[in-house]
Amino acid sequence: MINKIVQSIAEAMAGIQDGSTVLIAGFGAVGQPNALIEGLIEQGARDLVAVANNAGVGHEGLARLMELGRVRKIICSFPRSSDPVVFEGLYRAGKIELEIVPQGTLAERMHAAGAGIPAFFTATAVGTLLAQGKEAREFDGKQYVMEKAIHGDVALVEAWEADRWGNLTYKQSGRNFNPIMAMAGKLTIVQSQHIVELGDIEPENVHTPGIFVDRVLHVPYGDPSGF
Amino acid sequence: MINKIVQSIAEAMAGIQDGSTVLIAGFGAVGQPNALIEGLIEQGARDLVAVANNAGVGHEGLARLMELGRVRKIICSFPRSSDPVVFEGLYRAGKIELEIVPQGTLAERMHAAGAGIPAFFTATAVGTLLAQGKEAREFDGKQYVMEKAIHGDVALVEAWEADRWGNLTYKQSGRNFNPIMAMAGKLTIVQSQHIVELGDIEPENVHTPGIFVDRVLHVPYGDPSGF
Amino acid sequence: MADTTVAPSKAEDFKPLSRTQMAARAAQDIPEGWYVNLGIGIPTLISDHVPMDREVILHSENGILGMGPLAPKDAIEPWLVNAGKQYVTLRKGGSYCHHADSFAMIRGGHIDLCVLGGFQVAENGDLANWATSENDTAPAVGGAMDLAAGAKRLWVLMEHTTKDGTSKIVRRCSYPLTAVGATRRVYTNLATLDISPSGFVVVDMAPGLTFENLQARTDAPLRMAG
Amino acid sequence: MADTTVAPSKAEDFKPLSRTQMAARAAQDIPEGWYVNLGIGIPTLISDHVPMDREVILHSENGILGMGPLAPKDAIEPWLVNAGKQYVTLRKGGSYCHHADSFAMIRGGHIDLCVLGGFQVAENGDLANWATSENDTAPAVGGAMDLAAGAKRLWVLMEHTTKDGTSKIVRRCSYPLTAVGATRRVYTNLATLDISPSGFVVVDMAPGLTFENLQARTDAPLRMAG
Repeated sequence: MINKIVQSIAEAMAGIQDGSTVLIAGFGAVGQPNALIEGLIEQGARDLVAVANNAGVGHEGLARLMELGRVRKIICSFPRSSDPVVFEGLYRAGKIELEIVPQGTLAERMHAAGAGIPAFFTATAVGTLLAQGKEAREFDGKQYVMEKAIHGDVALVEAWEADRWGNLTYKQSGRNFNPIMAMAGKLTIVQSQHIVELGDIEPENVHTPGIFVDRVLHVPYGDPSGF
Repeated sequence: MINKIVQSIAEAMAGIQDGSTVLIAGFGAVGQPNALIEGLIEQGARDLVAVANNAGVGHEGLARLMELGRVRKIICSFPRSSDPVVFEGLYRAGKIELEIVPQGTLAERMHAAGAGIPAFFTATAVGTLLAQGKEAREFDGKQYVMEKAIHGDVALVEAWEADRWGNLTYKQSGRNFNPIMAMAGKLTIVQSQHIVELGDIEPENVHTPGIFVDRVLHVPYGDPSGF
Repeated sequence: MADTTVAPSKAEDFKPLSRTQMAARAAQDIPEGWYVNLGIGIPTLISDHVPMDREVILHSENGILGMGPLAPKDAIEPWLVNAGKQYVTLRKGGSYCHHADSFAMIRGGHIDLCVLGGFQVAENGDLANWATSENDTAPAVGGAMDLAAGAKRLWVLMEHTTKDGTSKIVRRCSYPLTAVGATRRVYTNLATLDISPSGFVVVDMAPGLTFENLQARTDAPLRMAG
Repeated sequence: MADTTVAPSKAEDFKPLSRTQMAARAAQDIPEGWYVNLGIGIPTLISDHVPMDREVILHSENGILGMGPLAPKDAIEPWLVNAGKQYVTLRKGGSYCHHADSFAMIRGGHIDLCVLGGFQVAENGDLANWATSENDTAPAVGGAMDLAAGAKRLWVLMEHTTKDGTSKIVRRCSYPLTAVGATRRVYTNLATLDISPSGFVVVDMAPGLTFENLQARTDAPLRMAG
């Protein structure tokens, strides 16, 4: 019997190597796998490349991971936040690398990785600083730049429901980066508010099919703002 | 009030120009918009490029459209069928152009069009006849070919449920090419088994959001095998 | 770079539009049926000025189509935020999708209109709205470049000048660009300006403002419509 | 092109596997938990030989994950067909998706195993299974090239020879290729062959068949495992 449900945070995070690229889902606090980020802090892997939309808030979660010197580089679209103190300090001190990627390009680079597409062209960022050093090309009279896939060694995902095959649903705008990071991660680890029986999720309405999921941990944590 | 629901097949098909590229969804008979194909036969546009997975069966639907000399070129993955007599006759007589595209590449070329990506790389077909004349390129030591987006002037789609904003659901494997052709069509026309009230489809479970849909015709036609 | 500081006119016999008035002015021009993404800041206010019976479908790049007004404090849905991370609501007929699908709507040209804030708009349609220097520490781009390059139309909603009176309507942007030649129209607190192949065209002005006064506050040359 | 016709052995003291036996043989090697796409034809039969309590998740490229057995005649779901357009069922835990997502599973390397039929397999792993000549009238490729290039592992399940005795296990494919160097293992009615960097390795043979007899029926050179 296939059973992707694990019983502890240690089991969920086991085996993450130093030097890994870790995809961290969520848009602000919504859809962010807080328990797994805490688990990663606990687990100890270092020299990480973190891929996330934001670069952490306050001194918790991703910000804490950075503060501990565990993140070598961050790839994100929006390093600013209401309280980006940790990131800004490290960045000014030259202790963290930053790759700024337009949000849609960031999403598509991971979607491409999940879909086996090593590179694609987009009009986003043409003629801007963020296109510098990238191959430019014209199709049908319009300019584009080439963007490459971002693969994750690990993806950390937050779901609303999960079953033992790893089928997932997401709640409202909590979906955001979760399904595409799940696709792009070699090892996709999920924290889910609810564990349901196989078949409880309508086959037409599975948001992430289990093929993209390796481990599921039950974390009924309330709501994002209450964490 | 936005209302994409039209009252007649003539209204649904109005304005399709000669020379259009028409995306026709379905995988075999399942998810195939039969009433709209009939409508296109009636409507009269000529010199069409048809994009579909198959090249028609017997003397009906797409096969009929070809038999009437209305299709200049077909782009498909699988021109064979249980009864491909019309296509094969035209093809041997040099009266129709054929572009064979691997099925996944066909799907992704339309998905790319819908997503504003003019070209992408794939390992599919590398080293085969179907890669001839295509740009080849290596990424991380592996070979790929470049494939270009396929845009539709018109997309013909079959849905299970539709509302007045054009939100759609599909039934079981009837989904197939429908959502991606809906994305890739400049004018996306839908025939739907059921018309539902706005809000009846769960917001988390809309399969094709109305932004990709222009017109919806109610066609409660039973099942694909019974057509 | 040209000195874009403009001297205030002697006889200021007009009242610049408030932020609310600017949003209301832009809202007038959005017809029913458009799919619209409103950027963070003043553009977000536009939605308050589209009457509910004129169905305009709001898109938020974090995966919402058919977004409704801000959530009342007593009915917050914790998983439902807009791109500015405010709690919002969903209209009947709205739906959710993931980030790649959401940006496919943008990049694929399915969004009829995007309205962004701006630092500078140039007469060739260039927009700068994400960084004020090439050496900015950690500039944050978010979805601005995707929206500016991908939407069918780009409008910019911003003050006409900076606080010190420097024109934000310029011949050429001095700040790093968000997108090249993308802007179609600018709504400021002083005027509505179309961008034509030959530069800025004044559509309307704040009540009481003369063309000369407007030009005096503007780096780029203007001409009247018609 | 080399003459690949092989003479039948004089003393045929063995029985080639039936199609059912071939499918059963391949099924033995599929462990629980794999995501598997079974091509049209003999490969489809494999699913009958995976016991239901060994959970193997079948993928069909027309957007089904967790496909079950063929539908009984009295319980056909008209919208539920497999890639061969047969009416099938869905297992509990199964799901549907669109064609681009379905091929993302394939192209992205998420499918652990694909089993295809073949016309020829070469000792370098090349597979030819879609056209028998460069001048084929309208050859039909379907999803074969995507599956062969994209799945984590490609196995081929086919007769060892054509009806006239020509070996389909070849030094180099003479037919147009489906994929280059992709095949890992071949199950035929005569043997199971692994493809190693140095060519075909015999894993097992039909009962009673000798290595010499097998080699006599095979264009490509073989060696025994171990």
